Amino acid sequence: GQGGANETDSSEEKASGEKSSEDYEIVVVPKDSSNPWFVRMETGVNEYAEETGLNAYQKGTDEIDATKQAQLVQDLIAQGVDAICVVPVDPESIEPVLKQAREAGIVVIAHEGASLENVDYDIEAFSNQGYGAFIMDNLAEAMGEEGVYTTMVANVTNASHNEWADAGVEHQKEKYPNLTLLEAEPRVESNDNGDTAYNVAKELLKKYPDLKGIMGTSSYDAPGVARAIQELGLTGKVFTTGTGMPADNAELLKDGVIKSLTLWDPAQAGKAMISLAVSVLDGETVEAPLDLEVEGYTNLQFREGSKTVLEGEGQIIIDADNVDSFGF
Amino acid sequence: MKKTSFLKDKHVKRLVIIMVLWAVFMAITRFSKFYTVINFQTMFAQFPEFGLMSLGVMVCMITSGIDLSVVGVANTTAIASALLMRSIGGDTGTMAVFWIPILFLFAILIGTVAGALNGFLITTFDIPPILVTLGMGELFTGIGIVLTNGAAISDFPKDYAYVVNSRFAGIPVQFIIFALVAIVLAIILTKTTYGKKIMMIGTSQKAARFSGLKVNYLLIKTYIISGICAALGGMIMLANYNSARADYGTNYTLQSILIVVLGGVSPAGGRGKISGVILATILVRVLETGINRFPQISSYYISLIWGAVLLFVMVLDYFSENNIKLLKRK
Amino acid sequence: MEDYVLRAVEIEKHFSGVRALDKVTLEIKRGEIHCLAGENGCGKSTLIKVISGVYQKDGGIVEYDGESVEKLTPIDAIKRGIQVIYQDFSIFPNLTVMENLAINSELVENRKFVNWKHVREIAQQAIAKIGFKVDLDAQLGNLSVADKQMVAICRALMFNAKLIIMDEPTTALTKREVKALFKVIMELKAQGIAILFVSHKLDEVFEIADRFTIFRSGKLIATGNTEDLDDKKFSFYMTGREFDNAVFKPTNVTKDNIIQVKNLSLDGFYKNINFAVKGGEIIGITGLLDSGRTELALSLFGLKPSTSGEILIEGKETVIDSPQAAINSGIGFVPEDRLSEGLFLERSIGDNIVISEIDKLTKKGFVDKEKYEREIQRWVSELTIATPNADNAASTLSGGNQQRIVLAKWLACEPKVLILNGPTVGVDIGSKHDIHSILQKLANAGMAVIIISDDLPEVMQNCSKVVVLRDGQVAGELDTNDIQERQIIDIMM
Amino acid sequence: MNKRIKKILQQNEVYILIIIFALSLLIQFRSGQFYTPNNIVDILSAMVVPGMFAVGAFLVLLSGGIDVSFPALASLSAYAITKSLLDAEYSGNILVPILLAIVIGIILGSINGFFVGYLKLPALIVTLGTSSVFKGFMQGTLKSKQLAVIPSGMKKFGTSALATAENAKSGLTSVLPVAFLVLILVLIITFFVLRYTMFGRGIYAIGGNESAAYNAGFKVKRTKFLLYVFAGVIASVAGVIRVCMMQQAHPTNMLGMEMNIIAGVVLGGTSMVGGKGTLTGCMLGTLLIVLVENSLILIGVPVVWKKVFVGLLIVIGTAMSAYQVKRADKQRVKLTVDKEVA
Ligand SMILES: Nc1ncnc2c1ncn2[C@@H]1O[C@H](COP(=O)(O)OP(=O)(O)OP(=O)(O)O)[C@@H](O)[C@H]1O
Ligand SMILES: Nc1ncnc2c1ncn2[C@@H]1O[C@H](COP(=O)(O)OP(=O)(O)OP(=O)(O)O)[C@@H](O)[C@H]1O
Ligand SMILES: [Mg+2]
Ligand SMILES: [Mg+2]
Repeated sequence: GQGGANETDSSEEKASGEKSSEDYEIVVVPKDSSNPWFVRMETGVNEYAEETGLNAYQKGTDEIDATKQAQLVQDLIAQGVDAICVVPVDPESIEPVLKQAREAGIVVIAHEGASLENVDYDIEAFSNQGYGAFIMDNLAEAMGEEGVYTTMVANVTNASHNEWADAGVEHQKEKYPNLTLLEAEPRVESNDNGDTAYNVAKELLKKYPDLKGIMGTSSYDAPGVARAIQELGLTGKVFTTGTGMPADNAELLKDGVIKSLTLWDPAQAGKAMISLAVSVLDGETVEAPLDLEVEGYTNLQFREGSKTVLEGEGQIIIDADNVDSFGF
Repeated sequence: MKKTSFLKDKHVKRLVIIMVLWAVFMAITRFSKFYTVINFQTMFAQFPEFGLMSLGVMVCMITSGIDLSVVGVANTTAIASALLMRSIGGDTGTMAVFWIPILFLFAILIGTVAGALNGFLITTFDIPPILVTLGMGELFTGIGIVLTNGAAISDFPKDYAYVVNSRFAGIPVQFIIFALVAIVLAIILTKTTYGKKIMMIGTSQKAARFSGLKVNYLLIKTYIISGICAALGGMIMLANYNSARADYGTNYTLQSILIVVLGGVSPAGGRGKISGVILATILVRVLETGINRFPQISSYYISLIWGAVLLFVMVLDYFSENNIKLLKRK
Repeated sequence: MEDYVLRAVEIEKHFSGVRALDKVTLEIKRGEIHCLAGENGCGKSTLIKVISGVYQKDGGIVEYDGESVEKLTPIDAIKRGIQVIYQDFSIFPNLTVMENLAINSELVENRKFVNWKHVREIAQQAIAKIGFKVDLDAQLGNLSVADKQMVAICRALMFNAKLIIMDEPTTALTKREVKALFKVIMELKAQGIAILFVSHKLDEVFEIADRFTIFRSGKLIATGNTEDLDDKKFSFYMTGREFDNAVFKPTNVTKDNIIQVKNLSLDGFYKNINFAVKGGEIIGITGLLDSGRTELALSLFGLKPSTSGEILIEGKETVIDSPQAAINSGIGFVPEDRLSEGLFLERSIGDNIVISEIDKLTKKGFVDKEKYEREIQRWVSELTIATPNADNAASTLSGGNQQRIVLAKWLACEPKVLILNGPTVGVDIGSKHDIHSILQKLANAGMAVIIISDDLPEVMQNCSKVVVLRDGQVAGELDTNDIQERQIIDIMM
Repeated sequence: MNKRIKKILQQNEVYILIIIFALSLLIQFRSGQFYTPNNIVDILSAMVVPGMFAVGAFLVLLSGGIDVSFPALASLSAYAITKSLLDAEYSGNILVPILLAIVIGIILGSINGFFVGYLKLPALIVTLGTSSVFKGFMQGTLKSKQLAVIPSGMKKFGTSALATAENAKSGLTSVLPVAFLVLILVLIITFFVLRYTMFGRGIYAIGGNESAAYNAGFKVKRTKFLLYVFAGVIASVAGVIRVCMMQQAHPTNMLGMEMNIIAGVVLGGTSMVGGKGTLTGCMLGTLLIVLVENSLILIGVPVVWKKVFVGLLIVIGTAMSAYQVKRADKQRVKLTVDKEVA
C-alpha cells in the first residue's frame, strides 16, 4: 500500500538525484546545551520534526567552545548531512568550516550570525543593533532615563553580546542624553556565570555609588546582578535588564528586582531555521517578504544591503504581568 | 624492528587494541558514515592542533613536570601571527607564499620565549611547574586579550589558511606538520643524549645533579620544546579557524593532560613513549568523531567515555603488573 | 628443647623471578644477641621484612614464642613484641622527633585519637632510656643522619619488646655513638630482650654477639656461637673466598700535586682547609658527622661552592662552581647516600653507568648504540657487577653492586681526582675488599684518590695520610704509617 | 637573632600574609572600599565555597596525592540533589540536602579512594578520569541543565543572614550567609582530625614516607581510601552550599576551578610531594586567590587586563614565597651547623 508506494517513488527520486523532504537530514548546532536557552530551542526543533516528519535534530557540544563547535560541524560535513543550522559561538572561527560545508553542497542556515559570509541565509529574530537598542530602551525606562550605567557581557571575547552592548551604548548616546556610560568601567564580564555576575555587580556598586543601571546581555547577567541588588538593599534604586527566559526569572520579576527582560523565543528561531533550510533544499526561491509559517517569522525582510540576513520581529518583553503567559 | 619494539610496550599495545575494537564497532554500526576518505581527512586535520600541545605536555611530564600554559601560548602565538600577517598583507590583501615559513619561524620564536620563561621560573625559584605554568597560562591568555581587546582577528590575508588547510596528495597539511614535529621529537627523545637525560631527571633530579647533569639547563630546554609545540598548535588553529582569539580551545589544557597520561606517560616522570601519546591523541579524536555519528547519543557521553577508557587502561596496567601477587592472595 | 623467641624455618621469598630467600632458617633464643651477617643482597633485609610482616612469605614457617603464624601485618608483629629498626630507618622526615618516637606505640595501643601530653611523655621516656639528647619539637628532617638513627633506635626500645631487630644500625654512626648503642644493647640483653643484629663490621660482631647466622646469596651457610668463630672463618663463610687485608703501598706517586686546596672555606660549614694529593696517592679525610667533611666534599665537586680559598688542579687555579666544572677539570665524586644521590634506582644499570659520560658516546649528535652498549658491557665486566642483564633496574641490585655502579659511572669519565664519600658504607667485606682493590689499582694507574670515611680500619688500610677534621677545621694531618687508630679518634673528638 | 623570630620567618604563611596585606592596601588605596564592614563580609562569603574546596584539595596534597575531580564531583552531586528534590517537590529545610550531599560524597569519593588507595594508581590520572566520568554522567545521563529555581529550604538557607554589615557611608549592606558556619565547621573538624586523630597523623605520615607509614603499622590503603572519601564529602557539601548561595543550580560553572584552588593551597605552603602544609597556610593561600578574583574592579584593573593581572599575581606570589622558603631552609641548615661548631 502506501508505504510501498512511497518507498518506490522515493527510490526513483533518489535515482533522479531528487530527495523528498522526508529524506533530508537537517542538524541544528547550538552554542551549547546546558543553557536553558538552547534547551528551549531543542524543544522547538523536536516539535517541528514531529509536526513535519522531517529528519531534523539538534546536536550540541558538551561545552560552549568555538573550536569544539567547529569540529562538530566538520564532523557533520564529513557525515554528509543535507543542511546545517548553526548558532555560532564565534562567527570568525566557524566561517572557514561553513565554507567547507557549502563546498560540500550542504545548505547552511545561521542564527545570531549576521556577520557570516559562508551561509545560504542567516535568520535574525531582529537585528543585533535593534536588540541592543531594545535592551537599552528597557534599561532607560527602568532608570527613568537618567543616571550612570554600565554594560555586562559574558566575556569580552563573546561576539554577539559585545555587539548588543555596543549597539545599546550607541542607542543611548542618540536617544537618552541624561544617561551616562560609566567611563571607568564601560564593560564588565560575567563569564556566563551567575555567581560572577553577582560578585562583579557588588564590586561595581561598592566602588561607584552613583551607578544606577547595569545592562546585561547573557541570560546569566540579570539574575546575578539582581541578587546583588537585593542583598545590598538597593532594590528600586539600581536597575538591571538583559536577556532571560520567563520561567527562570518569574520570581525576580514579580519581586520587582528586575522590571523587565527581553528575549525572543529560541524554539521559534529553531523552527524557522529548519523551515528555511527545507525550502532552500527544495530549491524554492527565497525573497522578501518571506513567510516561514513560524510565529514571529512570518514576514522576514532582508537587512538592507544584505542578501543573506533575514530579519523577523521576534523580540519579546517579559515583565511581572506577562511572565506566566509564555509557557516556557 | 621498529614495529616489534613499538608493540613490546604493554600500554601501547592496549591502546592499539582499544582502537581496533572501536574501529570494528564503527564498521559494524556506521560503516558508510565513518569509513569515508573525507571523514578521515577531516579527523587528521582536526587533531594536530591539540596533538601538538599534547606532545609538549608530554616532554614536561617526562621530567615529572607539567605544562598548563600550552593553550595560552597557542592562542597568543596565533594572535601575534595574525597581527603580523595583517601588517604584511593588510586587512584583506594577499601575502606572498614565502612569508609562511617565516611565520612559522616567528611562531617558534614566541614559543621559545614563552617556554624559556616557564623554565626559568621553575628552575630558579623551585616553584612547582603546575603553578608556574598555570600562572603563565593566564598571563599569555591575558596578553592575547590585551592585543585584541578580546575580539577575534580574522581580517588578515587568507593565503596562510589556504595553504595550511590544503591537502598534499590527499593528506591534510596540518597532519603533515604534526607528523614532522612528532618524528623530530621522537628522534630527540630516543636517539639523543638530551632524551636520555630528561628521562633520568624525571627519575631522580637529585641523582641527576650528583651525576653532573645540567638539570636547570635541561629543564629550561624542555619547557622551550613544550612552548614550541604549543606555538605550532596555535598556528594550526589559526589555519583551521582562519582567525585567532584568546579563548579558542580552552578545553585543550585538560584534554592534553588526559591524552598524555592515557598515552602511558607517568605523572611521576621518567617514563613515556611518544608512540603512546600519538595513539592516545588519535584515539580521543576517533572516539569523539565516532560518537558524533550517533545523533541520538548526546555528545556529553564523550567525556564519560574518555574517563572510562583512561581508568580502564590504568586498571589493566595494574592487574598486569600485580597479577602474580593477586593470584597468591587468592 | 630450647626456648626460642623466634623461629623462621625454611623461609622462601621471590621477587619477580629473583629468589631472594631460598629455604633459609633463623632461630633466636630468648635474651640473646644474635648476629645476622652476609654479603650485600644475600637476603638479610628481606628475611627481616618477612619476620616483621612487611612482606608476605612465599614459603616456610614463622614461629613467635613457639606459635606459628600464617599471614602477618607489621602491626601484628609489633604487638607480638617484634621491633625493627629498618636499614632505611623508616622514619618521617616531615614530623617532629616527638611524634616519630611515639607513633608506633600510639598505633599499637590502637588509639584512634592523639593525646599530645601522652605523646610527649612517651617520647621523653624513649630518649631517657639511653640518655639521648635531642629537641623533641625539632623536625626530624633537619636532624643529622646519626640523630635520625638514634631516634629510630629509641623508638624501637620503647616497647616491652621481646625481640629487637636492628638492620645495620651502625652504618651511619660514629665510634662514639656505636659505643653508646652497644651499652644499650647490653642493658636490653640484661632485661632478657633478644637482639637480632645485622652488620658487616667484624669487630662489632665479635664485640657483642652471642651467636651468629650467616647467609650467602639467599641460602643459610652457617650458624653457631661466636666463640667458635674468627675473622678468617667469618669472611670465608660470607664470601666463600679468602683474602689478605694488606696495607696499601703506593707504587707510582707523581712529584706534583694533582689537586691542592688552599684556605678553602664555606661559611657556616668549614674554614681554612688545606691539603694536597699527588697522583698515585690515596688520602683519607675523616672526622665526626657534621665536622664539615661532607660539605667539603660537596664543595670540591661544585655542589656547594666554597665561599673563599682556592682549588688548584695540576697547579692551575680552577673555579669549581658546578658539578660540570668539576667534571671538566677531572674530578669524580662518589656521594654519601648511594640510594638517593648516587643512583637512579628505577633506571637500568646500564643507564646509571654511562649517564655522566653520555655526551662522549655520540655519533653526529646522536647516541651511538654500539658504543653505548660496549661501554656498559666493559664496566659491568671490569667491575664484576653481578647482574644477569644490564637492562635490569639498579634497584634490583644490593649495596655492594650498587656501589660498583656508582664507581663505574665515575671511572667512565676518566677523572684525575676521585673523591669518595663513605665508599663502603653498608657494603659487605667481600665487595668492600673488591672496592678497595679497585681504588688501589686506580691509584697505581696515577689517579689521585680521596676517601672520606670514619671507618678507620678502611682509612688505615688504604690511605697513606689522613686529614682529620673537627668542627670544620683541620685538626691534624697525619701519616698513617706512624700512628694508631686510637690517636686519630682522640684528635677527632 | 632571636630564634623564635627566625622560626617564624621560616614559615611561608608569613609571606602570604604580607602579600595579602599589601594587596589589601592597594585595594584600599585604589577604591577606599577594602576596610569597610560590608566589603570584609563580601570577601568572607566569597570564601565559603572555595574555602571548602581548598580544604579537600589540601588534605589530598598532604597525603602526597592530588585531586582534580572535586569540581566535577561537587557539580554532579549538587545537580543530582537539587534536581531530585525539585522533582520530589521537597519543601523541607536544609538538612535533607546536606545529608544527601554527604551520602553522595561518600559514594563518589570512595571511587577515587578505591583506585588511589587500594589499586595504588597515580592520583592525578585517577582523578582526571573520574572527573570526566562524573561530568559525563551528569550531563549525559542526568541531562543536566541550569535550574533557575531551587527548593525553598535550600534557597532559605542560602539567603538567611548570619550577620549583616552596613557601610555607614554608602549605606550598602552585605549579608554574611549562615553557610559561612559550614566552612567554619569544616575547618574545625579538619583541624581536629589532622591534629588529634591517628587518621589525620596517618595522612601526614603517608605524605612524609609511605613505606615507613606502612612499616609503622598504618593501614596505608585504608587511610588513603578514607581520605578520598572525606575529601569527596567536603566537595559534595560545598557543591550544595554553592547552589544554595547562588539560588540556582548551574551544572558546569564550577568546572575548571580545580587548578586555581590547588594553586591557592600550594601558594599557602603545602608541598606538592606531600607531608608538609598547614590549614592556616591553606586558607591564606585561598584567601589570596579569592581576594584577587573579587577585587579587580575595586583595584580598577581594566577588564581586558584581568587575566594578565591574575597570572602575574600567581607567578609573583609563588615566586616570592618559594624564594623565601628556599632562603629560610638555607639559614636553618646554617643554624644547626653553627650550633654544632659553637
Ligand atoms: N623489593 C624488591 N624487589 C625486587 N628485588 C628485591 C627487592 N628487595 C630485595 N630484592 C632482592 O633480594 C635480594 C636480597 O635483598 P636484601 O635487601 O635482603 O639484601 P641484604 O642482605 O639486606 O643486602 P644489604 O646488605 O645490602 O642490605 C637482593 O638480590 C635484592 O636485589
Ligand atoms: N608502602 C608499602 N611498603 C611496602 N609494602 C607495602 C606497602 N603498601 C602495601 N604494601 C604491601 O601490600 C600489601 C597490603 O598493603 P597494605 O598494608 O596497605 O594493606 P592494608 O592497609 O593492610 O589492607 P587493608 O587496608 O585492606 O587492611 C602488603 O602485603 C604489603 O606487603
Ligand atoms: Mg639489607
Ligand atoms: Mg646495606
